[in-house]
Amino acid sequence: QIEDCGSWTIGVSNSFVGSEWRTQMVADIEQTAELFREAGCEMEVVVESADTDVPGQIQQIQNLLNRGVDAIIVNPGDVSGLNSVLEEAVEEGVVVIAVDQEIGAEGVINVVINQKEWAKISAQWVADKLGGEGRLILIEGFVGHPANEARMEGVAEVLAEYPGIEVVGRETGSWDQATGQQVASDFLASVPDIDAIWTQDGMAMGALTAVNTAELETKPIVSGEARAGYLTMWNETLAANPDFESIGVVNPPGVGASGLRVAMEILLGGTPDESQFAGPFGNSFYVPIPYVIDSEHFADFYAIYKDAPDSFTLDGMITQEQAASYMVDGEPALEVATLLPGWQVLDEEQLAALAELLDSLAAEKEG
Amino acid sequence: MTLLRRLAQMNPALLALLLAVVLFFAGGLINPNFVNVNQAINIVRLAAFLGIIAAGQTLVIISGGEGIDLSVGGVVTLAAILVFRFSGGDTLGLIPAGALALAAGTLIGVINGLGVIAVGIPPLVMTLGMTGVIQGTILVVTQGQLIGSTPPIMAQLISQPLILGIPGVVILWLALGGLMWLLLERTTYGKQLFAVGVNRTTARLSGVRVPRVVITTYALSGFLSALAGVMLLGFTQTVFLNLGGAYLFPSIAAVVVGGTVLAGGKGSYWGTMSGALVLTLIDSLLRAAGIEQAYQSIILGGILLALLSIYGRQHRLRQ
Amino acid sequence: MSVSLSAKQVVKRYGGVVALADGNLEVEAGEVLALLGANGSGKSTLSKIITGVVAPNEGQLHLDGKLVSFSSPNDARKVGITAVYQELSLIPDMTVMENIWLTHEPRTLWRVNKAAMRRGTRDLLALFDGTISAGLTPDALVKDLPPDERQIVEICKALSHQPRLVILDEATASLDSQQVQRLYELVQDWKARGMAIVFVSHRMEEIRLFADRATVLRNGRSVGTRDLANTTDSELVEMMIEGAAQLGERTRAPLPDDAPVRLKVSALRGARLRNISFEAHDGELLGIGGLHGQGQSELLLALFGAIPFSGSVVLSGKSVHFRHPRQAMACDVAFVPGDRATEGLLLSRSILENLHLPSWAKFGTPLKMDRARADAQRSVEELQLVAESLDALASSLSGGNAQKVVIGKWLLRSPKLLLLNDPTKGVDVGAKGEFYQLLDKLRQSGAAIILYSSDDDELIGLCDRVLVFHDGRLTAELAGDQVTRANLVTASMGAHPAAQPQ
Amino acid sequence: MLANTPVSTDTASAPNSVLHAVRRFISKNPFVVALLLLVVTALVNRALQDNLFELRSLNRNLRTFLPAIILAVGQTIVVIGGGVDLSVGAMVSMVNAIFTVLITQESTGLEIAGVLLIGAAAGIAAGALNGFAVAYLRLQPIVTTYATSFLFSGLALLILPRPGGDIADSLQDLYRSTPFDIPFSVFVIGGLIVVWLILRSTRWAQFLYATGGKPEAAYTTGVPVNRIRFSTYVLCGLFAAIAALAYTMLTGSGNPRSGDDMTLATIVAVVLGGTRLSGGQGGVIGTIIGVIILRLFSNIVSFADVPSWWQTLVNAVIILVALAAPGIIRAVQARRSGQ
Ligand SMILES: Nc1ncnc2c1ncn2[C@@H]1O[C@H](COP(=O)(O)OP(=O)(O)OP(=O)(O)O)[C@@H](O)[C@H]1O
Ligand SMILES: Nc1ncnc2c1ncn2[C@@H]1O[C@H](COP(=O)(O)OP(=O)(O)OP(=O)(O)O)[C@@H](O)[C@H]1O
Ligand SMILES: [Mg+2]
Ligand SMILES: [Mg+2]
Repeated sequence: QIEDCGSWTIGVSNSFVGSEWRTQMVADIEQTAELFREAGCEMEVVVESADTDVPGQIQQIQNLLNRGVDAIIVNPGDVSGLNSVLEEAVEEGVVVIAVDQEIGAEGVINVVINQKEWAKISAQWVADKLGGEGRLILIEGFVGHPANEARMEGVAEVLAEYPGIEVVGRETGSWDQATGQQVASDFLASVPDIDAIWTQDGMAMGALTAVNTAELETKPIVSGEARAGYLTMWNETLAANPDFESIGVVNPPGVGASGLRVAMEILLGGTPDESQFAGPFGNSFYVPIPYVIDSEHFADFYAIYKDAPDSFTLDGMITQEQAASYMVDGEPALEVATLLPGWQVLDEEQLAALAELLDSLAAEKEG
Repeated sequence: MTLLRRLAQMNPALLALLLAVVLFFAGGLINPNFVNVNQAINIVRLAAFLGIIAAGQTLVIISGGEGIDLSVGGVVTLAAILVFRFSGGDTLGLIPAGALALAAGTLIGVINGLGVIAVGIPPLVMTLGMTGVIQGTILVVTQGQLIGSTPPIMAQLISQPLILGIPGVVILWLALGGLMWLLLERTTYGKQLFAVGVNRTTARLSGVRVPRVVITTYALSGFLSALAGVMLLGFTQTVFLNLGGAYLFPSIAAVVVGGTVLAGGKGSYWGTMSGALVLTLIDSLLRAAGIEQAYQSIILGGILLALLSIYGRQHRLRQ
Repeated sequence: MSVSLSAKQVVKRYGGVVALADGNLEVEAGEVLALLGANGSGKSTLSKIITGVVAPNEGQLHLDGKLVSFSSPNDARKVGITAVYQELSLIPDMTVMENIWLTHEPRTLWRVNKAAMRRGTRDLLALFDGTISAGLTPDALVKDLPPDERQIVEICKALSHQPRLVILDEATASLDSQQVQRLYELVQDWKARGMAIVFVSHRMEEIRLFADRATVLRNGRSVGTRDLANTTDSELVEMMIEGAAQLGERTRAPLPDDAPVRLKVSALRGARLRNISFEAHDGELLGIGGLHGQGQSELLLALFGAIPFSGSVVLSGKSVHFRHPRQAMACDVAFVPGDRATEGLLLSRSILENLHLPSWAKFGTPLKMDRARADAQRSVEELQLVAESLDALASSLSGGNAQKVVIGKWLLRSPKLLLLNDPTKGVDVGAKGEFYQLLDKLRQSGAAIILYSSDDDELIGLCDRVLVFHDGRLTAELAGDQVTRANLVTASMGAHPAAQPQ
Repeated sequence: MLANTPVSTDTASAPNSVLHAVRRFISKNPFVVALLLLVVTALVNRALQDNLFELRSLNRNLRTFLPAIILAVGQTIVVIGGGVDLSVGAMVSMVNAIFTVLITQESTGLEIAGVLLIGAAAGIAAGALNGFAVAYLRLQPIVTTYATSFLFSGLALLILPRPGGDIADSLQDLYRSTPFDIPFSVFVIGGLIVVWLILRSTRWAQFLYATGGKPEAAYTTGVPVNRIRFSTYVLCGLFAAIAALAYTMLTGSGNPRSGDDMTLATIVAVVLGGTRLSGGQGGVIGTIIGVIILRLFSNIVSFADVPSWWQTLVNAVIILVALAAPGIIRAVQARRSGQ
């Protein structure tokens, strides 16, 4: 461990603000920086956050470079459009961590969840619930968006194993709830005998609303999401229909904060362990998917999150130890506290309960 | 060709309605399950939201002077967020929260109107700029966390069947249609609005207070967009930062497909209602046809162009 | 340069409206042919067909004996045919010279040669030297020019094409007497050089001054061509309007000496206006004369509250200062603007809506449409408006009928003070007669009327008193016998006429 | 308020002649106001960012502005001609997709030249479709180009189903280069201005302003109005293709949605640059300044350490104020001259 953490300027570049997920990501980063300050670092976080296109995000990054930042945490708005400016940053000695979206720029390290595996969890759950037989609707995000493509690849892999499941409709819900709801209600009205709807992120809530308001004899299964609003709706649906089952796989906005931890490890002298690199470009650290909410644990999570804002995404981020484990020497350079997911919306009691719940889940997984 | 000519001379509102019916049954050819009562109700319900959002847009476009309101998406989002935040999730709270939302929408409209008529900013950029301001304000106030809940009565009134299996929003929409007709055709304001849309100098020299009419129009647009936002909350049950954005350009397209002229001074809300139905149907049809996204987009563009060519044409220079 | 053009059996229909049923016309090099006809008789339509702007449905054009057909204004211009259009064809945001040379700009290589353009424009404008202001320069923007100078630019534009045949469609409507005189001299010169000229106007003296022969249109049909020298005015009018003889003479009731003062204006100043003071009485028809653009329009606009001013205005004994036409309307003031297309009408709305635009409020909420229709119908009959129906668009009306709508919307409000800005510009003889009768009726009902007219005969024939403007000032107030052409001309030049008002 | 009446107030009275000359100059060169705004904006930005005028920052900034600048130039031409093009962004997406699919690291100079021609042809074809629909079918520009934007987006998605690609480094390097210590983008912007000045001096420009100013009168005068309208959209398509090239050179890759967010900003830039949206007036130089101003605004927001939650609001308010400034100045002037 080091004596003096030093003084660091961290740049954050976010090119989309019309999403609660992104705002939560930025908040997590700023809060984690506070933990570093408490651990003795002087740290300034410069956030560039606005709705903008790729040239606009390039400008954001250039502004960060012009301010002489030491590291950049970027949520790239494009899979390769930022490569050259980020490579330039790397050449200038800036540590660049791409979060949420994997990119192939040389010298850049991606800190992301494995989108494909993430999607497979809920797809597998749908397949299991259907017992391998049935008529399925897929509502996806932006066609052509890398994360969406990776997720749909995962879904396809799962479905390949179940020839009895017939995909009777597939459509984009533009990753927003209202469109998801429109698409779902359209399908429900025009496609007979739907057994299940697989969807992702915010669109799930729309799909479930559509199912709940449609006049149907048997309601299809809906793959859910891990937002507080969805849990509330899940709970309401349970009240009307105690057999209702769903699943929420966390896609953590805390991945940005995870990126910050990795960046700090590198700034403090760590060398990334290339043997742990994964992903299409061979430069990704896949952080674990924090947890999955299924019917079995629903009540526990709901008890904790029932008062959280609907838009709150159930969160998770790596500890400094985990960040250090991606380095060659594997030991954290600094003792930094862990930020509990939900810090924005939970009180201390709830946070404690959450910590306990997560521990027991982890233990369950190990056991 | 003569058929097209004949069509072109028809009342655009009626034409669009006719087209909607034809499209609906054409849907049966693509997908036999498409034609059923459920789907019909579903489409009218979806169209209702677009139609309500396009109501203010219709007024603004009629007011001329390149009138257009790009802030409707922002106002819809803001209104939904306000009700969500301040209704306390119960029926009684809906009234003050709804009033707050409508007041906010109206205020934004007034500012738009002032910017357009008093400062002389072109409506397109004024309302676009206002969208940024609304979005920025939402971010500052909420810090990205949207706290609140939806009064259950809204789901009952809006998205669930109210009478005879018809969702409340459809009934509300029809009522709005009647009110809009009254407003446009049977009030002094309506007559003055058309006058302002055609020729502002003539209007002024005939005693019309042009700035007042224009500001009222943008204010009404803000009010109606806010109303649409409240309705939309009843549909989605929750809010998110981008709630209204997806409706912006379709709302303009609905107005135009309904025969209201972008140059101002001519149009009707019946037309806009039919336009909303047509657009929603096309959307649903493409979905039912199960076509790939890229082709859907191309076909949608083509259909819109074809629709505009039938009756969205301007007079020719050589007579 | 010799030319002959004939149009034979030309037909133009707009939907159900027949604008031209049987248009015929023949014109030769070195002559001025007047094209006469009531409003809406098809003069402008025929002109536009000849210059290729409008496509005819039937009929033939023969140029120098050969059948021709133009598919665009350019086709016509290539063979030397051009026109001064009634509705002007100028681009407000472009300069005078750019407008004049549009489509035939002098060029060196690919570049437009501005210097040559400027020179050419100066030469053309020089033709009107002495009748135009210093503001009319090649680099002035057309939108900054007053109507008469725009008209002159339009004439120069037509000339710049060095046409063999030029149609002047009410080219004199906005010009003052000096400018008309200058145009007359120019036309004489063109004639001498072998040009053919078609001259459209509603002013009989002008027609006799300019033209040699006249072709008369009635309801879209050519009803004959006459040598002007041996045809009387009433014969021509009878050709234009069936039963014109019965139109009858105006009767002018003398103004009683004790007529109450309706309007008292003192020391009024504002845009272009310098210290204007006068009075107008109930039942009085007060004329305003002078050259174009001397502040007459501004006075009327100021009195109507449409432009800002300072000074005192006392109306019906109450001191008022209108800041919006609405306030003036509330005090029973009405204003008929000078340019009906841009200031008076909602072209794309119905006659009904045009007539009631100032008055909707009185029909309650929701509007009582039956009553509104009945009122409008009565007004249409009173004005003898020729229109398909109340729901016909204002744009489908001919100039004179359109003007009736503009006046009709104010008559519906029975005004106590009526301000008229050159209301008979482009209105045919028949319609004028009816209009004068309307004015008389209004006067008898006790209204005060202030009439600005660019037509001196109108002032002489109608008005009890005439105020003459020059450069924003009142230079003379002529009453009764003093209202003579000589006095009007003298005063309009800024000099005091020999006979001073008391 | 009686702006539309032909009653001209005091056009040539002597005491106001200096003011009048200034007004005339501004009305002929509508970019002067924008230029003033640019100076102010740049100075504010410089105060917050020391290295703004250093070659490296200048190069970095201008090259990221360049795609938007080129695109807005095309938009300006359409707007002057009395139209508007909401499909410019989609055209960029489409041509960017073409470039990305056809240009690889291995492409030779000749191949690249061929691809550039294909891209230009695609832009021109897209513009021609818009132009045909607006000029010859007489459809309303806003909704027409909104409709065609779906066509072009669909094609973009078809050509390049997922983002990615890696175009020849030579192109990317050229884009970043600073020959004679002048950023490459400055040469392009200079080129744009020269091309505009040449266009401006042609008869076509006279026709363009006439068409946008008053189409009926232009038609009656013999201006080939439809052909001019058509040509504005074709030119706009060509400029969109060039903008796509700049975008591709800047990002080195492609994205089927690359241009989607660029459209509305071009219109704001056109207005900021002093071109009237109703047509018949304005110019390209103002628009170029307009884009730079817009982009500098976001720089200012970033260097002024505006908290992240406030950035969107502050940026939007600055833009609104900039849009309102000419109107407010006009109102104040009018009040003053009214007294
Ligand atoms: N000035 C006008 N007044 C009234 N009706 C008109 C006018 N111009 C065109 N129309 C009518 O509008 C309809 C379509 O116009 P138009 O003849 O211009 O089509 P077009 O351009 O020839 O069509 P296409 O190119 O598809 O053949 C026709 O019914 C025509 O009669
Ligand atoms: N674009 C048009 N659409 C429909 N009807 C028209 C159009 N232009 C002219 N008309 C009609 O054609 C007829 C002839 O009009 P025109 O303008 O040629 O008359 P005019 O003799 O020039 O009348 P004025 O003396 O008033 O100028 C009128 O009844 C008019 O209403
Ligand atoms: Mg005429
Ligand atoms: Mg045709």
